[in-house]
Amino acid sequence: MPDLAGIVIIAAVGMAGYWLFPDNLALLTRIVAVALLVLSIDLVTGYCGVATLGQAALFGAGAYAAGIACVNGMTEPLTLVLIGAVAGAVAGLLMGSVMLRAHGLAQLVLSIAIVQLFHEAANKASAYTGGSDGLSGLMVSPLFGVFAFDLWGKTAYLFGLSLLVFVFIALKFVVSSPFGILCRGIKEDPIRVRAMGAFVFPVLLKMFAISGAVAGIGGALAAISTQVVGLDSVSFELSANALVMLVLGGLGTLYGALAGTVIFMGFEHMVSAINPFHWMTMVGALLIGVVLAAPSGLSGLLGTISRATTRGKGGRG
Amino acid sequence: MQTILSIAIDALAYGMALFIICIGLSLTMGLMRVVNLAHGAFAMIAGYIASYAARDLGLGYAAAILLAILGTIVISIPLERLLYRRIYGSTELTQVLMTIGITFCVIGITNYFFGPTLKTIPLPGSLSQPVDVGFRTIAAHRLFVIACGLLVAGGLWFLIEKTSFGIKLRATVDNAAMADALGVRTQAVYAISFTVAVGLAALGGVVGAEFLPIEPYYALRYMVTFLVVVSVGGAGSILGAVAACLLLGAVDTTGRYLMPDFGNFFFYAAVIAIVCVFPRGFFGRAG
Amino acid sequence: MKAAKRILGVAVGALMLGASSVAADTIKVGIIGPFSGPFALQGKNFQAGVEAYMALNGKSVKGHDIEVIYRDLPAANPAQSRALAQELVVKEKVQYLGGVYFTPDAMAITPLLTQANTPLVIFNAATSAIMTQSPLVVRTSFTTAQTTTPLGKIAAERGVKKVISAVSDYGPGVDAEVAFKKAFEAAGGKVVEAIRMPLNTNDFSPIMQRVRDSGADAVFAFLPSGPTTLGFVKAYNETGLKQAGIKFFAPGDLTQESDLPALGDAAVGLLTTFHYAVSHDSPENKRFVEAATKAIGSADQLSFPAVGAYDGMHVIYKMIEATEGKQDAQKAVDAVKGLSWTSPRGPVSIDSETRHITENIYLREVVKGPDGKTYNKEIQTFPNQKDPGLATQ
Amino acid sequence: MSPLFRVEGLTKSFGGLAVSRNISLAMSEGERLALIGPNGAGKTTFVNLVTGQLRPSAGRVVLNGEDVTGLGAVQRVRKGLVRTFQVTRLFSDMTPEEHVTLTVLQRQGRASRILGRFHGHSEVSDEVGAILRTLGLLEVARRKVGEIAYGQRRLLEIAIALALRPKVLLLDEPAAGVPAADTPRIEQALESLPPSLAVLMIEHDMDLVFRFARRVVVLASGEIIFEGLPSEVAADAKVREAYLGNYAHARSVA
Repeated sequence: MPDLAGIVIIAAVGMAGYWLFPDNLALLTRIVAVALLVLSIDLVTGYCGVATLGQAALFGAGAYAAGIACVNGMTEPLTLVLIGAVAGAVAGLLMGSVMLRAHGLAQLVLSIAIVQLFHEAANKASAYTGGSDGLSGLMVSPLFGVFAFDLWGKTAYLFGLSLLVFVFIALKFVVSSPFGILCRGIKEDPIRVRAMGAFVFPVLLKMFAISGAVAGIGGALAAISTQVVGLDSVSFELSANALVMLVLGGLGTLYGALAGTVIFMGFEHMVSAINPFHWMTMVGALLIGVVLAAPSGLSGLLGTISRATTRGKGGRG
Repeated sequence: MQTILSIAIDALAYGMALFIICIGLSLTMGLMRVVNLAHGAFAMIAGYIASYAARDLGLGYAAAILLAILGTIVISIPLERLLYRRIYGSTELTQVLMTIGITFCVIGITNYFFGPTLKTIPLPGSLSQPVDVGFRTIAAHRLFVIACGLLVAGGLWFLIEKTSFGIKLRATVDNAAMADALGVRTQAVYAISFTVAVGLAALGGVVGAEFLPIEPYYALRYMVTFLVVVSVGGAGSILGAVAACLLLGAVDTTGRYLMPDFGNFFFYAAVIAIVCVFPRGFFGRAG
Repeated sequence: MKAAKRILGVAVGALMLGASSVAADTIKVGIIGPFSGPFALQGKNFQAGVEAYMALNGKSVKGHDIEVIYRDLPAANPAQSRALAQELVVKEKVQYLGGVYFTPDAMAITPLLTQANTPLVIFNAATSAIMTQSPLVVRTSFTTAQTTTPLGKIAAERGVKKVISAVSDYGPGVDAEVAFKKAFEAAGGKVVEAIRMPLNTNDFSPIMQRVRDSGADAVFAFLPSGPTTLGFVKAYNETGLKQAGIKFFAPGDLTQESDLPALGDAAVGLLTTFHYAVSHDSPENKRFVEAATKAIGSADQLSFPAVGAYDGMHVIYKMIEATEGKQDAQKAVDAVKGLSWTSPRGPVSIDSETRHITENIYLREVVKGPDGKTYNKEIQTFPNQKDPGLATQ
Repeated sequence: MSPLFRVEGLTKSFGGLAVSRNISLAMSEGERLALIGPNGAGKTTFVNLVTGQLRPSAGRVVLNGEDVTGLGAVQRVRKGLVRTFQVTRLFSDMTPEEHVTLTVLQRQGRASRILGRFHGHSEVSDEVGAILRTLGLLEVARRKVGEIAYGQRRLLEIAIALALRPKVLLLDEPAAGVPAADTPRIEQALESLPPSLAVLMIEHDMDLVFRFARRVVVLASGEIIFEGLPSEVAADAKVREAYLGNYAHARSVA
């Protein structure tokens, strides 16, 4: 198994959160759901070099699919997650096939346009989605028929954490598979990859589908744990925030995605509890500070530090 | 026919307002290669200064505009020195992180000092009256915005194509190291371009306030619109920005007239179509 | 700026208080609202209403100290809403939840209430259906249908035959459109066209062109309070519709007091219906406005969410009184069913069936006061209006 | 015997400017051909046209009797038409071993598999090892490309190409930018290329050209002006004129 130590650390940190903040499990669950979204962006941005400001379209597709299925009687949580993943993957294919027609800034703008169209569609289809009032009344059955999704949120959090660890392990396999390496190659130089005899478009599209599935799982988790799906889950704002979290943590490592999410959302939660009125300035200052101190994200900073220390010891990696 | 003319003139005014705000961003992105998401924040700062000058200090409209431009530039100078210089040449995503951070800070600080209410910039009597243009009445202010837009487009074209600064700027953009070697003070060129871009944002923020009202969230609320307009036009191209603003203004206005319920669909579908056909924007610079 | 500093001071003070006083007889109330972001002004009004109430009625009930904890929810975000509510209940051990500006945020909290044994007193979120989600919800604001319905009759009475409706394309907008249409057509009028405008519309002149082309005598509009209102009203004036004599009707969200300074003379003459005007003439309101202005820092910023919060706190105080400070959500809610009192907005009561507030709806006209500032002047009263959205269910 | 590979009347113009004019040449199995010409003669354009990075305005490219002009770059590679780049195009944070492994997996149609391992296929790693050994890259096989010498990167370009088991190999200035001390290694690598492979090399280093090529084609202003034995090139009047004329011109603009 790739990176066993890392996975153990993630599970341990997750459990530590469970023991240390037993009263904040809903927040922690939300962090897990957003972490899945940020991971999904890392797949296309960090591994394939396709920057996107519209990933929430995929997250929202998963959330609404799970939500609508739940309202219509499919209340088993694992089934809902699966539905979310499939919906996310389909949305990912759609998004990829449009976005991959352009590059750079134009690509970024396409992603924005797509998420806005998704948002608009979700608003228009209020008969199914509840529009701006949100899709409410999701009565999710207890997990395995035993563990209910309740006020204290233990089930939701542990369920979410397990999903996250499971997805993380799966993604570790994906990014270290031949496909994953090929994606890294495409990110660096698509012309070289073509000269190696590999098509670029289908590979990227495949990654969009995987990314969509991951985002969709995140969306389904959000729907299950909140019991409401709102238009915010298909918004540009969520997409942009998630991208900021990713860049904050560092691209292309999967760990950076997790670290960025936890740090951004934890910091936001902390400062907005201390001062609910002016926390935005603090978050802004954090972002500026990170760019000044660690232009390649926090995981890049860690990398630099660890390299510096090993070099100091005269060791060779 | 009357309806078409009427919509056309509305679209023109709205498009020109967008143009004045966006052209500065187009310059920073196209010529300086900085994805400055805080561009709207500068427009907003200018709006606040103008509103303060006109309402609280009782200055005239023209004086308020001037003060707003100068004030915004003064505020931007330390930002350029301390923050922006660190991200010239960085990856786009790093620039996004930094400029979103700046935007958040500006929003937070504005909210703190000026409160969350809408701010208006009172128009002089001559601009606030409806003017009869034959087939309908139109607010004089809209004609003023159109005139400003044309003036800005012409002025910038002259600056970039016809002055020695323009030559230095283009040389720096093409090859900064070479320009440096030829004795162009590239730092200064960047600083001046940045100042020009901020000044244009400021002008746009003030004269466009009738379309995009000034409030603390302005900087984020219209960020997407600005970004879309710039990339559709092609970053760095004046002609492209004019074309994009007019076209998107027309699509937006016509869409909202014909099928208001689906106004956003029209707008974003048009954006997708244009970007797919012109991946570099209408007149984007290669590379 | 001074005002902003004071708000900050108060907020920090409140938090410090929270940190230091953990006495057993402290009852905590958690307030969720948009204290930052694009709707920060409405959140500030929540806070002003709460503080005004506590300033006028004391910070304790029957010997139990009341402590308020604010949590920021900048925009509609049900997941965050649920997380905040859960944290308030589980970690902060609040006995009462209040606030909530947006409907989906309320919807995310309602499933928690029974288990949390906590009532939710909604200060704003204005969709009828929230009340049916949980028996532990009480609402002291209004619903869009409630404030809009009288307008149908008013329009008909003023000789308007054909109306074009233009609403923002989201839940409350659609509610307003439906409610107006129903009331107006019941009164014999006809809605000739119904436009739903995307929320992020910046330029309204094409809409105005459409209004003109429709041949209607009046336009009915609903937009969320804030920047878009400004553009809409300006466009109405600038495109000459006002001069052409096309009347303008809207629920009072459109002319909320905090937007009026920005609207300026453009707003003069607009007719709106709403449950509260800051200018309401009564001793209760005078006291309230004075205290709330002090809390918010500037008279210009005071608006309707403050009165929702003020009355919300009244309901919470009554609940605490009835339960003697013990946590018993059902008993607390039962105690305020049928409760009636004189609010700053006028006489109000909590409907014992729906737990929604019954209140007067006023027709107001924007007029210029002697000081040159515009305000909403109440010119007609529709007493004891219930929420038609819930009544029909 | 029909040639393994031939181009016929290949022409490319950008706007009104023709950068390749009616180029025709053929190569047979095992051929060692050098394509030379002054700067701006259109050599790299020619490679781009042949390998499908550019679409020709006219003419065709035929491989093994099959017209591949309509195919894209990827399909041509899969048919055995492989190139290296004048300026190395490598993935800076991957190792030579990873580059070649990825290429081999791609050739086997396994590169875009998600459910599959990248490392640990013994037959793949044997092949990768063999290729790296041939090119003398074994000792840097697990260092990141960003950290190895430029000469080694050039060799890696060739290694990647070989891993594709090409029929026709186009080497775009394989020794460009390599320090003189390292050129023998490149030369060695060129000598060890499979004998049946048809190789077309673009090169400026005339020593290398003379040692390597059995036939030389000279391109000037997008046209073939000479085709023949290496020993005849220097004496050809048109070649002299093209080089010297261009040189004089180049000086005047520099």
